[in-house]
Amino acid sequence: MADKRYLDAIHDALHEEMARDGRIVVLGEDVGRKGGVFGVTEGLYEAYGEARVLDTPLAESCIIGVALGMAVNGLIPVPEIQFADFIHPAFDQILSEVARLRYRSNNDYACPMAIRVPYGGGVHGALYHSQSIEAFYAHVPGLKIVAPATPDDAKGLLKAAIRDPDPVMYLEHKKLYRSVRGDVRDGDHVVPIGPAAVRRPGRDLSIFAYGLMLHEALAAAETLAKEGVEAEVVDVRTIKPLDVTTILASVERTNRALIVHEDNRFGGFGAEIAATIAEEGFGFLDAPPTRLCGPDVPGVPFSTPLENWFMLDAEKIAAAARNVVAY
Amino acid sequence: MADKRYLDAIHDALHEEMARDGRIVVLGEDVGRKGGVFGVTEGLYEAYGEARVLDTPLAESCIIGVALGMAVNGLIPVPEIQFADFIHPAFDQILSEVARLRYRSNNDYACPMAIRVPYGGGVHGALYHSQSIEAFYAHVPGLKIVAPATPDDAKGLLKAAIRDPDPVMYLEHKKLYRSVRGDVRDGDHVVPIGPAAVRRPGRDLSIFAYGLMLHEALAAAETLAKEGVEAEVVDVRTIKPLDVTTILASVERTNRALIVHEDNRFGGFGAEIAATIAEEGFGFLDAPPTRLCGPDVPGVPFSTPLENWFMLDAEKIAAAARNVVAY
Amino acid sequence: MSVPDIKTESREDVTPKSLGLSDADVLDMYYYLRLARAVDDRMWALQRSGQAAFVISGQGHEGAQVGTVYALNREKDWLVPFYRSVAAVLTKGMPAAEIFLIQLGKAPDPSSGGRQMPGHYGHRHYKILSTSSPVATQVLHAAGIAYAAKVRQTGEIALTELGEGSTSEGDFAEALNFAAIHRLGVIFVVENNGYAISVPLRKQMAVPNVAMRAAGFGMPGVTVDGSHVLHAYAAARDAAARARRGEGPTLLEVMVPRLTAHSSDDRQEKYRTPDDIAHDRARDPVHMFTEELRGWGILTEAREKEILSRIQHEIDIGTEIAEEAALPDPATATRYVYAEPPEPGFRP
Amino acid sequence: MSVPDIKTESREDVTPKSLGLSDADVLDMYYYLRLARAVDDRMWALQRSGQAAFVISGQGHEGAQVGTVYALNREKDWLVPFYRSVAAVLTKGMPAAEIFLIQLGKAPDPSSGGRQMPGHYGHRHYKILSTSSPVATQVLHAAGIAYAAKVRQTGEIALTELGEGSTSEGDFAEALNFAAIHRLGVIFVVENNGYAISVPLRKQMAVPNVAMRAAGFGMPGVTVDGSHVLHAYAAARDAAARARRGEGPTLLEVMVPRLTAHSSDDRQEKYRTPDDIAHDRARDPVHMFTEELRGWGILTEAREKEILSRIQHEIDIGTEIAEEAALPDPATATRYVYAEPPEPGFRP
Ligand SMILES: Cc1ncc(C[n+]2csc(CCOP(=O)(O)OP(=O)(O)O)c2C)c(N)n1
Ligand SMILES: Cc1ncc(C[n+]2csc(CCOP(=O)(O)OP(=O)(O)O)c2C)c(N)n1
Ligand SMILES: [Mg+2]
Ligand SMILES: [Mg+2]
Repeated sequence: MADKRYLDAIHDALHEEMARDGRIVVLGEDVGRKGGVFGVTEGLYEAYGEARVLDTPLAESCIIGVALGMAVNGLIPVPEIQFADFIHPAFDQILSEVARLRYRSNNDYACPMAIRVPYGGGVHGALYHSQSIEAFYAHVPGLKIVAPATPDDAKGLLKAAIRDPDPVMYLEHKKLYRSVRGDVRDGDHVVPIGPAAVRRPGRDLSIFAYGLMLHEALAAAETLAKEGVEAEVVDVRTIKPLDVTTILASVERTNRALIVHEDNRFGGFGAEIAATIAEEGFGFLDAPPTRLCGPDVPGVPFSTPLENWFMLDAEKIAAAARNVVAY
Repeated sequence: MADKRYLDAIHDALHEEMARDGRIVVLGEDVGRKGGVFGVTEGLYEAYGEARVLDTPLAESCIIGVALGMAVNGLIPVPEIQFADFIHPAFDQILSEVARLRYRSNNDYACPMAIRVPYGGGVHGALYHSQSIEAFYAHVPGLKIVAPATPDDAKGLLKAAIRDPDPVMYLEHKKLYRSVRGDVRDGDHVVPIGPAAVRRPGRDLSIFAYGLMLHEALAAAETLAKEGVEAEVVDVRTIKPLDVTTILASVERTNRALIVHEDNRFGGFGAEIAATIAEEGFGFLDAPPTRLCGPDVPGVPFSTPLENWFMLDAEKIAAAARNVVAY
Repeated sequence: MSVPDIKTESREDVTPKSLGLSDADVLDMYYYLRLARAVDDRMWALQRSGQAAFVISGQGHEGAQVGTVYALNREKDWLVPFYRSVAAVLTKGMPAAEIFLIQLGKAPDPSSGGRQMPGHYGHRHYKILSTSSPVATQVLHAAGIAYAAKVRQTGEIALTELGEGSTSEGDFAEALNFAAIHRLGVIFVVENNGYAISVPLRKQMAVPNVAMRAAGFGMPGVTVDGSHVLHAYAAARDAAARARRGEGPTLLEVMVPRLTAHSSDDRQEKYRTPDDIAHDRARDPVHMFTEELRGWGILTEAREKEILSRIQHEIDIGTEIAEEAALPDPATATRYVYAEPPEPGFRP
Repeated sequence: MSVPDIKTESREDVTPKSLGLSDADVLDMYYYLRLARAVDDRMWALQRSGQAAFVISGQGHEGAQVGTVYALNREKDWLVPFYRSVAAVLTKGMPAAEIFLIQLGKAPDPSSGGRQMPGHYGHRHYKILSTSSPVATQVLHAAGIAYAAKVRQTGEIALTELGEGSTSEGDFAEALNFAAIHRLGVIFVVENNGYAISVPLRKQMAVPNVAMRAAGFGMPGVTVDGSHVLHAYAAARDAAARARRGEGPTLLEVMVPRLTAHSSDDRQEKYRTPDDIAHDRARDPVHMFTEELRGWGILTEAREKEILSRIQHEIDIGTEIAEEAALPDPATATRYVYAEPPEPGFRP
């Protein structure tokens, strides 16, 4: 057990995996000598050389497209997209090529790849350095998506993503890099892709969250506890495949569901969770499955009062939870 | 009133709008002398010349990117993306640029544009000529999205899209081009973006659909009627903004909801409709809001038995409706 | 404006001897050329008879494809094809019967098990990458394959094919740039038939040749007449040698005729003049290579008959195999979205 | 490999006289150059003092931006900038005070009302297009603006700026191709400072100059030393004249130093040698233009003092205006997602 920052846990997973398996190649913008714009790939260039730690040209479609070719020819690429906001030029390569290669070739080809994507707001990044993108990719069969909230998961899920036989999108929240510390199990621990985790048991309602929002939800649960409301907080962790079993079991216990995400609401991933609970957990529900999400504006605005208006926090979550419980 | 094919209604709207307003420019791959790969732009090149009916290079990001510049400098571009499956290289230009220009400039700039996108399966188009894309764009604030099912709506909504002060994605279903005919009002009629339409009143459940599925849902309703089940069929028509008022009013009448779309289920647009009904129509519901969608595989497979397996039809919809009513 | 180094051999100086090719070699190339045309003709016949829903044809491109692919080490190197690559995949080793299985979307279709439309070739055993429909995406895949070959020191090179219209996509420029930076062993073969469906070259680009793009990315650009099998072969052989020496990629443009409509869904009379179409007919690589081989005394009537009857046999057997093969079972349609076995209990 | 036509005027033969510029003109350029540097220095000061969250600087690029934008008809033509375009937007007419309002994200910020990060310039009144963060997307917008100008026969041309690293994006190639096909009035100004954040030129491309790309798309490519204001001006003036004659676009590469870290979030010592940084310092356009103007006897001490005190005044007033301006009201955050009034009753 070691106490580590979220950022260091990701870094350690990369370092350990590259040491373990010579087929692993990290590629992206500024991942080399600079060690990435957030410092996540710090030291890898010096340790593994420029052939395996590759500063690419500034072209996201290129990063993912060449990664597919590398995967087909015996390497295990770990592309980094510098900011989630800049993954869009690679949408076609991810959706049409990476996610479909196994299916369209009827299992003749596979595309193992872990795509690291720093995302999320609350960092004064404004419209183009704050985006959440899970909703776009959750709809793409052939992909897996994880979104760790704790250092232990950050390390264990990245190892699982790198070892997975299929493409996995690994969403790392920028605000958690240095703001969150926690125990990380020693040794080669892997957190399986799929299972959600009940972070706090409760009886009065279930709050479903991931990434930065998981921490805000836990803080909200503290506040609510003082008021005698026991919220169960479930860390979704894996967006795709979704652990419907754990989600429904929680709602069966609490009979109330609040789904929280930072991303804007309309057509967001919360709709899938809410719709699933409504359809498959209908009999459990004493209140409407409720979504609390970012506002439907084109991105997180820059100026502090605007950004604070956009971002959800423990207080807003607690307020929404009270309404769900009061229904 | 004239009886027209869906395809001709789209063509007529383009022709009439271009005649009405010299600022309108049609651009895309093969829209010129060939008249488009489906014949929708037939005759426009001859009528309005190559400056206003522009065969672009084979580059979707280019098509949308230059369209933004045209819109900023006094033209009204109507880009055509040859197949929805090929819009992905333009994802960044649509999401980051077209949809955000007004918001990010605090209303200093606007981006009026109607993006025509032929989509949908059932045409032996396989993985890359059958895709539905509404789920990806419904999540993008700043865009509007329409998906007409009838010739009258096809014409009226395209006129509304071209005249709208903001970017509108116009989804035209390939299978409807020649398979569906119907009355089209004479003269310059415009169908407003927003309102859904109750196509068939009923009391036992509400079926929500759009595009090709609207017709399958209406056929299913016929079958169900013979069994004494009266299904209300709502044509969503506008994906974004969504007419929540009409949707909830229908569920209030029938107390049961079946949401149908051709696109794959997980993270699909049906989740937004189902989640909204569950959250805001909870009190009306006698049964779980249920989704019937395409299977979660990476695209519609080619071979006839596989394509038939993928595509929903009246029979599958009727079967799902029976379950909802039986709940 | 600067002039790129376009290397176009004049017909005379290219002969089997000048290229060190035996009669057996060139007759083997001729066999693939005629085989590709025969397979293609049968594809259209299957479509006309209603057995095939769709055809996208390689007619006119065969000479360039046979010539360039023949210059590879066909066991060791990679082919990253596109939808017109009928001749290329045949030359790379795919049997005619498999093309018909693909054409009819039957269960044993080795490229997709009937999941993809005709024309989407792929086969790991022959080191042919799986083809998708979005154009130009594969050009980046070829660069990635070559990067892996370099890191793993396998000595493999990659040849990828696309049409000239597809070079307008950003992925094409990104791939050229990446391959040039790392001096990768890639041959970018642009099959320039003058049209992107209906859009003529002058509406696609402001330069007469795609090969002119090469210099700006730091690689040689070569344009050859793709109707001359041996010109295509010679240029590809030079590019392959350069790649194996670790000197990097080559952009090889082959000028080819498009002898059919874009696909069975297109009517080219709508946008092409009769003269234009006739002019293309005169550039038919099958006709030209036949003439050349006869002129060199390599192709006797007897040999030609022998080759054609052999091809006829393969085509008939292949069609029969494909026609008799089963259609895919819908019960298999959910397989291989992910590696199997899939984890139970999760969605989707 | 072919050699592109790189036109680099040697210093001697370019003088105000040779360009037909009056002393007033060049002193006006000098004013913008010094103004840009002073504004930029103040941006950093505001960041150090904690008032600004972030700075992205144009230091080193100012000479090239002043020179190229000065060659436009600044009322009539369009500027499609990027995040380093401080000098460009000032030269196009944006007052210093507005830059500080943008820098501090205040409500009156004319580019975004405090919605975007500092460095995202835009202003319809000055015909400066709104800037986003994804690099190279704007290059297509400039082509579209020029297309509209051609169809509407407005006589406007568009000048767009981007860094050399951003030319690796597919959008750059697509824009060059489109503009060349339609012979559009666009000047593509690539500000080559040798780095994409930390990635040096040799890892971005296999050619020494981005201008080498031009020929392959069918337009002239010109590379000039961007530290020489008048060299940049001369090249842009030629490109603008060519554009107005309807002869089409020009790719103009200006070689510039990057005198600061990439942004306030970067530490360039990590990936740049002291020599490299020192070498850039010696290319400071402010220093070089000052020397030139003194050498030509145009810039007297008195004039310089007068210009600097005028600038000092604008900077101080501008900062004061920005500091005193209100922050945006969250109640306005939902406005202008769409044209107003929004339709009621629909979601979202
Ligand atoms: C990204 C994308 N956009 C559009 C299409 C539709 N399409 C298929 S082939 C084609 C023309 C390709 O022309 P070219 O590259 O010259 O190849 P050719 O067919 O002439 O051999 C188009 C537009 C596509 N397949 N992919
Ligand atoms: C599509 C996209 N990818 C990544 C980034 C992050 N980023 C911002 S600036 C930059 C480097 C740009 O280098 P260059 O084009 O040379 O311009 P310079 O900053 O050197 O002036 C990068 C990678 C971005 N803004 N957009
Ligand atoms: Mg072509
Ligand atoms: Mg740079």
